[in-house]
Amino acid sequence: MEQQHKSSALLLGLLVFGALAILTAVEFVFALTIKLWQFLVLIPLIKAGLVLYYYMHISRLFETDLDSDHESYAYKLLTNRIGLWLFLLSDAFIFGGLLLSRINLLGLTRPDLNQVLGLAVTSILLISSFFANRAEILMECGERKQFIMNIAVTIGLGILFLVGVVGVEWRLAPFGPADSIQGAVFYVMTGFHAFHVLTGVIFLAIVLRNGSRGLYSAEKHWAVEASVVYWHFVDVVWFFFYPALYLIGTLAK
Amino acid sequence: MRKFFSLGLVRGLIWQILGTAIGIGLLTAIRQLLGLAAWKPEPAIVFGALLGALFFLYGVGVLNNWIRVAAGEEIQEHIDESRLGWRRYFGASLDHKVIGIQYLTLSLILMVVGGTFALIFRTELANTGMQFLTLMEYNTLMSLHGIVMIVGILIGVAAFMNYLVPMLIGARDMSFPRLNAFAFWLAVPAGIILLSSLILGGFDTGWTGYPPLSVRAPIGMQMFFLGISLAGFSTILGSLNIIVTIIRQRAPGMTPFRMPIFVWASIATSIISLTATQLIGLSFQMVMFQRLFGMGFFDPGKGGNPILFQHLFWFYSHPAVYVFVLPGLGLISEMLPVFARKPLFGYKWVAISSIAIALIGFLVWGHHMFASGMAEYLRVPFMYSTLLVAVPTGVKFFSWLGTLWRGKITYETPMLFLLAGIVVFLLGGLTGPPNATISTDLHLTDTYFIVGHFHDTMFGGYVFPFFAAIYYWFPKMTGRRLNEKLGKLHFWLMAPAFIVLSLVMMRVGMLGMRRRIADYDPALNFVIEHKIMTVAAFIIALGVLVFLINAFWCIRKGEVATGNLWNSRSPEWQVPSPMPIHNYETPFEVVGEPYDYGLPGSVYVKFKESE
Amino acid sequence: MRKAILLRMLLCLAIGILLAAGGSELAFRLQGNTSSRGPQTIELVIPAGTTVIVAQGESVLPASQNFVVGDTLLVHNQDSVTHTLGPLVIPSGSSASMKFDQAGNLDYTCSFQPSQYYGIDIQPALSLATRLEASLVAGIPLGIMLGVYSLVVFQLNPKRKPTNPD
Amino acid sequence: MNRKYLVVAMALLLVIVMVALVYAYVTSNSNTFHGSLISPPKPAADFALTNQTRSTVHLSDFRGKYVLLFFGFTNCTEECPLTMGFLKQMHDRLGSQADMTQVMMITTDPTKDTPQVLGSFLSHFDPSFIGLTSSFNVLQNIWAEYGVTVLDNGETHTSYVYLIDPQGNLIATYPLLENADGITADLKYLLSGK
Repeated sequence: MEQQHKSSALLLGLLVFGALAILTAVEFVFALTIKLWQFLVLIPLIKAGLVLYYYMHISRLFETDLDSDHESYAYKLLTNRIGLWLFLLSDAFIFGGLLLSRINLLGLTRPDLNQVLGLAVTSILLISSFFANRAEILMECGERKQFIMNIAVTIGLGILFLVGVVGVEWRLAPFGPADSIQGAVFYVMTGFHAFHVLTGVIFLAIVLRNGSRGLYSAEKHWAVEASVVYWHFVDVVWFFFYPALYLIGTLAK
Repeated sequence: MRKFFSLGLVRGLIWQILGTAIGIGLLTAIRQLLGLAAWKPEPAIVFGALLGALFFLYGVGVLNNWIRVAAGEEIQEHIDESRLGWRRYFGASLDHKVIGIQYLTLSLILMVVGGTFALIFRTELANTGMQFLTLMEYNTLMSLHGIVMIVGILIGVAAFMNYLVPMLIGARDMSFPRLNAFAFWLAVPAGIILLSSLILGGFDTGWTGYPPLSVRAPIGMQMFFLGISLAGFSTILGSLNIIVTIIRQRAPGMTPFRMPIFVWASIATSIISLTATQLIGLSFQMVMFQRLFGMGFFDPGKGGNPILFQHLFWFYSHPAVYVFVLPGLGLISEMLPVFARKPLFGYKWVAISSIAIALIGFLVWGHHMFASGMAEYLRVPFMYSTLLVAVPTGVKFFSWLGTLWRGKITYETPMLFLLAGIVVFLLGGLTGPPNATISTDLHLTDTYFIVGHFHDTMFGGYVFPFFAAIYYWFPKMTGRRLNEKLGKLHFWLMAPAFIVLSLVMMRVGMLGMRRRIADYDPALNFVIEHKIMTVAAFIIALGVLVFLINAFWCIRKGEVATGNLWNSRSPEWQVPSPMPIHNYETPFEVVGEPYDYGLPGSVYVKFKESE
Repeated sequence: MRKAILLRMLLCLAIGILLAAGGSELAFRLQGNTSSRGPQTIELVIPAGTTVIVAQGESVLPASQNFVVGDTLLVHNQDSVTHTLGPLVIPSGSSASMKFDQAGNLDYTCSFQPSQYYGIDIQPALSLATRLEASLVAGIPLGIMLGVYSLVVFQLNPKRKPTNPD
Repeated sequence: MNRKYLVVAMALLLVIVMVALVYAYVTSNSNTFHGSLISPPKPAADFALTNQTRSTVHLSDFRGKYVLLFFGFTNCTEECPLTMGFLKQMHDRLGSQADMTQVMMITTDPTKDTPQVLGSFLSHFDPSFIGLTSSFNVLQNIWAEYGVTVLDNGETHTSYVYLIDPQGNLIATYPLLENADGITADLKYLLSGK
């Protein structure tokens, strides 16, 4: 039974990842061929919906309490979930504000950036999200060894993403933050996002350390769930930032 | 002496100084390594201030538990700190009551400081020409008065939400006590940084900090932006905690429509400050970046757009006004039935009105920009939605009148402040529509009329209910009640003086007195009005002084009051004052309506029999 | 329960937005032919014998005309000779048209004015998008208010939570 | 495990792709004409002028070709060389279809622009281009016919390119060209059409 549940969960994760990959590819092709921004808004919305439902388990927020004792672990777990999600909601407003500012300032033009690199970092983050999901499932099934391996991969990919954006992209970009409005928008958006990725990586690293010291069990692993959900959230934000920075509109002069 | 240094606050301050120094040194060193001009004050000071705030948090000790969790150690819930006695009020405590009182003290300190600023430049304005302030000093004081008061109010709101909400819903503590402590102690360095702008050249933008002016202002501007960003983050975490607590920690039987009105108001307030605050933080950080890295967000020369700032800014700062007043209105509805000995009229309508005000308030920010260039056609719907806010507010007024109607009213000090609050907020409310209506607003924008309207809403919606609440719950906090005579003196000094002040403000506004300016033309001949306002301001200050003396005196020597002083139905008054460390030894169940005063045989809470 | 509240809210939002849109459109129509109108096709007729009159230094047509962005100017030439207006050449008895796709105040050279210039003032049009925005700005708050108060007036189920902030 | 929404999402994606393809198809076929159309088309005034090889040329000789007519003068420093340059670009981009078109330049400064001068001027651009001149009086009528106002020493107010279809009708005019794209696209469209 336990095996059954685990394998089906892993399979589902894989399927969702496949769907996300296809969507991203289609998005990229559309951006090159049909320059309609509506598609580039719709597709990220679908991707976000998938991640919210399958990877972040938004439905868990609405579970009814089995244990009404306010001091019990089960009750506290749901409380913590609500707290985390409210924090994410609040955080989403920063990124929403950044997106609106970008729309207001750049309209249907986009900065001149390296398309290949953009697609690369996006895929890296997407794959890391996939491994994060695996890690959580494996923890739920109490398989510590594999859990640790997957978390490690996630962290590695996260660091790779940071290097790709901050280390490479910021150097390759044809403008500095002070040169043009494109520069300003690009650096502030990627900067804010990179900061969140960094915190996510640190969070995951702490979880990895404590996990390897056997602090989490199949029953009690709130920290794991929290870090993974946060990681998925950072990924969802990038779903919207990627088209906003790389794909939508025509190149700004 | 060792006792003194063991206080969290002291350690925090020492660490903050240390952190600031390290930050400045570090950045200078980095610039040295990058081969830039080593000493550039602005980035160094900003970085220093930021690091200082972080060091403060470490020094005060709110991070210890989290660090230990991260290190994989076990930490215990609900620590009993009673052994610390009074000293726990000066350190990182996890008890929501302690934190609430800490918030309250900080709020009072900030508002006294802000009020002093007001007195200074009010005296300057008493006569035409510049007497003893330079223009820059005037602008700085005026701007700081605005923002310090706003932060003070935010913190005061947090104070009562922290202190009351868990009690009212019968919770043991907040859902996240450590987050709660963190949120409070973040506000302290934020306040310090904000005030430090005084010595760093000040800033002359008013509390709105519009670019491009705020891009050219002295370094004090950066302290303003940084301070508000931190304070904003603190309110975000605080409100998150409140929402979760209200959703999760309610006593059995407390269905939403049996929650006290103040709890409803807290939820509404928290929804706003949880979400919208991020945008003012963002807009301020964008200006900081524009100053530090030359990013041209609001610089048309680089393709930026100054109006964007105003949109981001007001998207928070308009709902923020409701953050200030909603809890105050909640407090009025909370206490009014107690003194009228009658059920609250139209409970459900009042409860829902808080939510309505909060949600509608999100979408009306445009009315601050009627005069600053938005699509003409869009001004009308913004006007409409703004006027829409009057509906739920009217509902609340109607409920208060209905509650007072034929009530057996007794006039203790809290009640006096409540009535003053209602009257003053009515003034503020009635002067709102003229500012919401485009045609009149274009004439009134940036005049003292706005200032008068705004102060009316703040005093009616926050200050008076706030004082009422202090007089009302002081026994719950200390076990002693405030002196009635001094309280009445405080009231009779403050309320009439304020009403005069605000009405005169509106008059000079309509006569053409512009807000935020250091001087005015004697030919406009309202010098005498300005003299009246200055005198009124000092009388208000005197009233507050009386209150402070009263408070300090009564904490130690006040008349002991441990019972249900006001004969209230609310659960916290059913247990002896001051409140036990973990609130209710015996949990209670909600079995009736909260405000059925004077109805024979009606019960609100029933305590479980403790075996 | 949660679904019921959600549906109620969406319904009320829809009602509010519809009401607002109605009001907005009504106002828009009532405003009539002011600068804030939608784009149209505007005809300009160069009457027969214009050249002769213009040669005497008198003007047949007004010196300038107002448009909004998106307008199309259709010039008919009933005169016996070919006329020009800015980028247009209009052979006698024929017509040519141009579309204004950005706001501005232009002076086009032309052959049917003594001054040889025709002023064209293009104001930003009141597009459908703006009106839609207006309907949302006014409609959403209205809908919210209807929604929350409807929870008091027509209660779904008094036992459970009417407004659940999470 | 619940895969409902996964299916829904992929279905949505499918729909989007469909819509996108349809949209792409529709947009590819629709052509917006860049020149300002003359409606109804008017027969372009015929003329008999001397070309750079001193032989007489009638407009009517070029029935069956799209004629691009331009009024300019060789001394002119901006518009005329620019416009001819763009017309040359168009000519090259049209490739084989180019011989279905004919570029002509009628001088607005007959005193200076003798056939040789015109010849040498146009030789900078394309051998197939025809430069036309004649006596002042003859030209004046033609200028009037085409609504070209010529100031002294040949400067014109606005320099148009006139597009004349194979039936000899003036169908469209182009204001001062800014690039060759619009006019090339139009001609490609016309030539491909019928």
